[in-house]
Amino acid sequence: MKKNSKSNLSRRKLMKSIAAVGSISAMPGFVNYSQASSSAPIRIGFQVHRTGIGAAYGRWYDRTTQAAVKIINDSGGINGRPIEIISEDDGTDPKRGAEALEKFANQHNCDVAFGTLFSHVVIGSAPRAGELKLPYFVVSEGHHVASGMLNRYTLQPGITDVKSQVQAMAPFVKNNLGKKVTMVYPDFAFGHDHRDYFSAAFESQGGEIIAKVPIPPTESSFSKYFPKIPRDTEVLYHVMVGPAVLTFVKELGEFYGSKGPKLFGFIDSVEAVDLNTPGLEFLDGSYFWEGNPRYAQDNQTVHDQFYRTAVGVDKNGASVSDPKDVSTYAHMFGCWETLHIIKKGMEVSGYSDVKDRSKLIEAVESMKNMPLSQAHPQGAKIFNGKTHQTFGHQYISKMTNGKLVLAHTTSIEDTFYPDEVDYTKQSF
Amino acid sequence: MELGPYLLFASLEGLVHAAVLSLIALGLSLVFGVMRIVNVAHGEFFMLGAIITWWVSSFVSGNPAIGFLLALLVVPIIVGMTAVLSDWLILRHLKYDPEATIIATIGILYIIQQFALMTFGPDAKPVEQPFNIRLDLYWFGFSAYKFFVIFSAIILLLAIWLVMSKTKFGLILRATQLDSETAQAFGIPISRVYNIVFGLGAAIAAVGAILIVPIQQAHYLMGGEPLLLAFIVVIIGGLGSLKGTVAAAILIGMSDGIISVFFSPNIAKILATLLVVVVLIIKPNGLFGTTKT
Amino acid sequence: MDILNDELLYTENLSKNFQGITAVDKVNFKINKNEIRALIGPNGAGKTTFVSLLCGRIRASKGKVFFNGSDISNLPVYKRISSGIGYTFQITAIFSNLTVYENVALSIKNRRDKEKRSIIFEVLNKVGLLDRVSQRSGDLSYGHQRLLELAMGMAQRPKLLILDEPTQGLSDLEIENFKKLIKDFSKTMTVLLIEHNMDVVMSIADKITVLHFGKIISEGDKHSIQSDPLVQKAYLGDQC
Amino acid sequence: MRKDIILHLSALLILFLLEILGIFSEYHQGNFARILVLAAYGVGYNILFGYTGLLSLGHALFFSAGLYASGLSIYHLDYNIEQSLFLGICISALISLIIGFLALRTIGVSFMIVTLMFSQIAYLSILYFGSITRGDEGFVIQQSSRVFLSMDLSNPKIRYYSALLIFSLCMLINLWIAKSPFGRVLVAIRENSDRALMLGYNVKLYKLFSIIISGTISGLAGACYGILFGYVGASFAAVSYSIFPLLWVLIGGAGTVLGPLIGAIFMFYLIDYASDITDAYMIIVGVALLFVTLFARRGIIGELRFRYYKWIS
Repeated sequence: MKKNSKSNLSRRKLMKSIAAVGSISAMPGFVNYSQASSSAPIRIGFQVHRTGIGAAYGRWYDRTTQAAVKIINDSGGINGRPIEIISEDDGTDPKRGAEALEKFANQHNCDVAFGTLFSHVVIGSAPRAGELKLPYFVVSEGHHVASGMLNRYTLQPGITDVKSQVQAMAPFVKNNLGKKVTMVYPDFAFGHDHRDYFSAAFESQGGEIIAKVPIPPTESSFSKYFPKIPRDTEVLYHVMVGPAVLTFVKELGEFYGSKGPKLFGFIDSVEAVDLNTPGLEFLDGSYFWEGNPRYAQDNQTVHDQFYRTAVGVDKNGASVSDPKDVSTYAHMFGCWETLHIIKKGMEVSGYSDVKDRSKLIEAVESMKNMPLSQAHPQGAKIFNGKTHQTFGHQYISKMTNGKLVLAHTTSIEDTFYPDEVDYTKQSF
Repeated sequence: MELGPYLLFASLEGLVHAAVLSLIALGLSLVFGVMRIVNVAHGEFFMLGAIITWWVSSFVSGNPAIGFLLALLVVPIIVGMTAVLSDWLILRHLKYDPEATIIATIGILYIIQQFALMTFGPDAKPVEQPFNIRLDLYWFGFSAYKFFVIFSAIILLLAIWLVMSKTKFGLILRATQLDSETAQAFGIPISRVYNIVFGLGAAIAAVGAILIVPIQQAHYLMGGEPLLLAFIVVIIGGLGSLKGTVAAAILIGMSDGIISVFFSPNIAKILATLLVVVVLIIKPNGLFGTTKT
Repeated sequence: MDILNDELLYTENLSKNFQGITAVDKVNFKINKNEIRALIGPNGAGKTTFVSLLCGRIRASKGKVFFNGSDISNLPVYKRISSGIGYTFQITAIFSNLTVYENVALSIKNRRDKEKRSIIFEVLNKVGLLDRVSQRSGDLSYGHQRLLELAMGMAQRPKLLILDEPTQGLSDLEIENFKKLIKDFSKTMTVLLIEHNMDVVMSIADKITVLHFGKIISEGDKHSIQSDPLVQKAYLGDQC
Repeated sequence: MRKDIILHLSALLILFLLEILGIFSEYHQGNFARILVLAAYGVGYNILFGYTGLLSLGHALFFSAGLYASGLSIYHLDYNIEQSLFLGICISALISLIIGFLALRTIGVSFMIVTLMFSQIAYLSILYFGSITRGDEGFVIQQSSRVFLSMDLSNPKIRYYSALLIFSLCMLINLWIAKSPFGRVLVAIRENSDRALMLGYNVKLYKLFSIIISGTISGLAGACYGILFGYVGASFAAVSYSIFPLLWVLIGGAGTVLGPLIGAIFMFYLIDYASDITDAYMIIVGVALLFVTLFARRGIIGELRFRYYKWIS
């Protein structure tokens, strides 16, 4: 992809010269100039975790993005113009992230920027986006957008945030699994969001968090934390991220075998991990939050089917070319949906070039209902233009015979919380 | 969990940790002891050992034990040769000047790490355990493989001790460590010895990596943490002292587990780091002392 | 203290132990103003350790050092130096990336620029390095580097200048020149000289102290030292 | 002497002209604003490493001390820019005093490890006190807070001039030190600390001053980085941010006034271009480190000074 961005550059030069030729030969009978100009590609800067701890996510974000772009371009692009993706590695590092946005805006003349998952990269990059007046569509699931921390140029229309996800889980956990919960989470901002929002929601449901076990982000071995889980724990709520997740679940299995408390985990703990890895058998019967069900369900929608095929994911959630290469299915749909939202926003606002960026943002802000469709294969969503955050269905699956089977779908309303910001009041 | 079983569990986990740590630290300590240089790239040799183990075992289908044994045979040699090469190409030319060597090994660190990223990609690579048996110890379960790790490390440490104390090669190393100039005067080929020691240090770390990958996974960024811990061990244990290093590794490995019984793990890490600072400040010329005169 | 007394420096039971080995053993040493004193002794006798104790590079295990009438045993090095002790190293120790001028300038503290310049030129003139004043000192020949060190010691204007094996590695001609310089120095300062070259010792020292296994075994003028059987034994024992 | 001052002032003038004549494209303008602040950090590092000869592997601690002190005071206490900058400078000076006092009890390799460990402790503490520091995620300093004397610091032009101002200030301090008797003593300590001691200098005190100056300049750079670029995060306290200034200084020339700037520009664009070719762009850092240690120990400016222009500071 990297090399593409180079050749893209030269292609852009080529385009310019074609346009120049066009203007000279703008006479009756020839393809007219305005048409040639308007078919110049829409340039979308794609900030991607190719290296650093987010790399597994980055790879699949990339594949999903390429697939979505192909679908959109094959069906006529945006306002008749093709999308061109300019990718830049952010190294899962905030400073690099901000520099990538700078490149998009000033070096590659991108129309908008998009991508990236890890919150610190988003938070490090967003101020730059605001300053560069570059619309920045993130697919991060962090609560940073709706919390009001960022700015009018940063939006998260394609994926529900962690606050919504977590609070929507609370009723299910309490009603189906147990009232005494111990939480195991990474000891940094992402884990703290889980800790704070889940315990608030769960306690308001009448449940009790009996222990909280934070695990340092640099940890590569986890067993020593498990004895901190009290014996009377009914439900173990676990969420872990980073390259060591497989070690985490394996050691959890070694420790408890089949005797432990009921498990409720965020799929992050096993994202991109093959669930048939030896040592993970103990997960059978446990529950997972999934942003989007990894395994094709019996009642799979045609849209999921279409999306799955387009990205190249088989019915088990792995790459069609390599069954060991498991996707980050629970998150990556956000890229697909966000690109479709950009397309729609540009079409509604009649976007033609960078001076229309604020019109594009206003167009997206005025969106509300996003029904289940090919553009939204994960499910229907309601977008809140004031907080720049989308809200959608959440899925809870049960591990059954080595596969995740959908057990419960939350309503969109379960994910609502009061607005914490109104970005539309900020000026451009 | 009740305190008794909890402490038992923490001790067992601590022993696994200590076993691998003592191998990594021993490699570092050997290099420092004999060559008087700090090898910042040591953690990357460990990482390389882990990733190549994954690579080697991915060639072997069927019983994972075969891949594991193959790795034990091949990986230390590959990693050792890489280290020998970097000594021969780089460090030798710096005349082992302490500061230049540190800067150069930081360079080697990035090169090996990024080479692993380019070649093997950014994902964590799982290696299957040679045998997958869970022992149920009533209060908690424990993997039989982890006992195997402890056991193998002990055997290996004994072997290294025998080599160091009973063979001529060991004698040469000890002589060089004591006084390299005199050793040279007695006809010991110092540059060859340095070359071999640098390779050997890396190879020992690689063995530690082979033992640990079936428990953790191979990842191109995995070298940083063990490097810091190995530093801590080497500083606390005293230089070039096999016994000291092993004792410190057990202390650090166990305490990391046991401190985290009582304190937040993050605090445990902060405390361990602080301990090293205190040791170094109280004995400024002691363990790592290089006085310029 | 007796003010009329012309002792510049003396020690009381000065001792130093290194991990059980006694390098300097209860030494009572005395040096008078404007004297040239040589400190000799076989290799490993503790000469460098002893002078290091005097200027504070090494902390004494026991005993006291008095300088110019006051107890300096607990002063840090830089204060001892400021109170008037100069020291030149056994191995060449100059700032080789700085010029000759800068090297000497660093030895002069708390003086005005003009005064400083004149001192620098004066001492460089004396040692014969005036024509190399702006040369990088690392580029000087070995002999010239030793002279530069001497110039640095001189520019400090110490009351006591300790020279640790200053003639090591010099040619005969350079040594002759050096002897003249030391004689010249002693008009304005006291010199304590550690020296192996007996010719140098015998021709310029007013008094000689012999150290062996950390103890003073003999002290006196050159004739009494040459005829002292203990000294002969110490040296012969060392060389055979 | 005069040639030397003219050279350094004209370097600053060029940086000024590049902007005022509009020679920069927007992209390079943004990059240079970043580089100038980072180069100021490099200047701070150079005082300790290049002039005094103390190799610290923990300068990220000082950089992040300034970054967090000023950032947190804006974020939690609504300080304005002046106040937060002042606080950033004070805190980093205080921290350098404490760290200097403790770390200077060691020398050589121990000093490197102790500084490394101190900065590791700082890094872990930032993560540990996540409720205040927002942990690894960090926080944003809002555009509305980044106003100094009614100038919007996020405006590219103003940001560039601010960065240039900060860098000029640090560079001129460095030049002044290089020319002063104080600087001579630092160099003497670097060349041969034993000899400097035996000339009667209180070597430890000079070293301590050097750490304080170095740490405070690094902290100033950190505070400015947060204020100018609007983000404060734990990654700035990680080991790699201790290695970068070492690298810039080595490449540009340790103990030269312009070295950190040249080194920072060189490395920034080298990484920038390399990242178009490979994801493993950090390999460039490794190769560069090896190159300078093996073949160019003096760095670019250092080599020029050694070979041709002996008058360069």
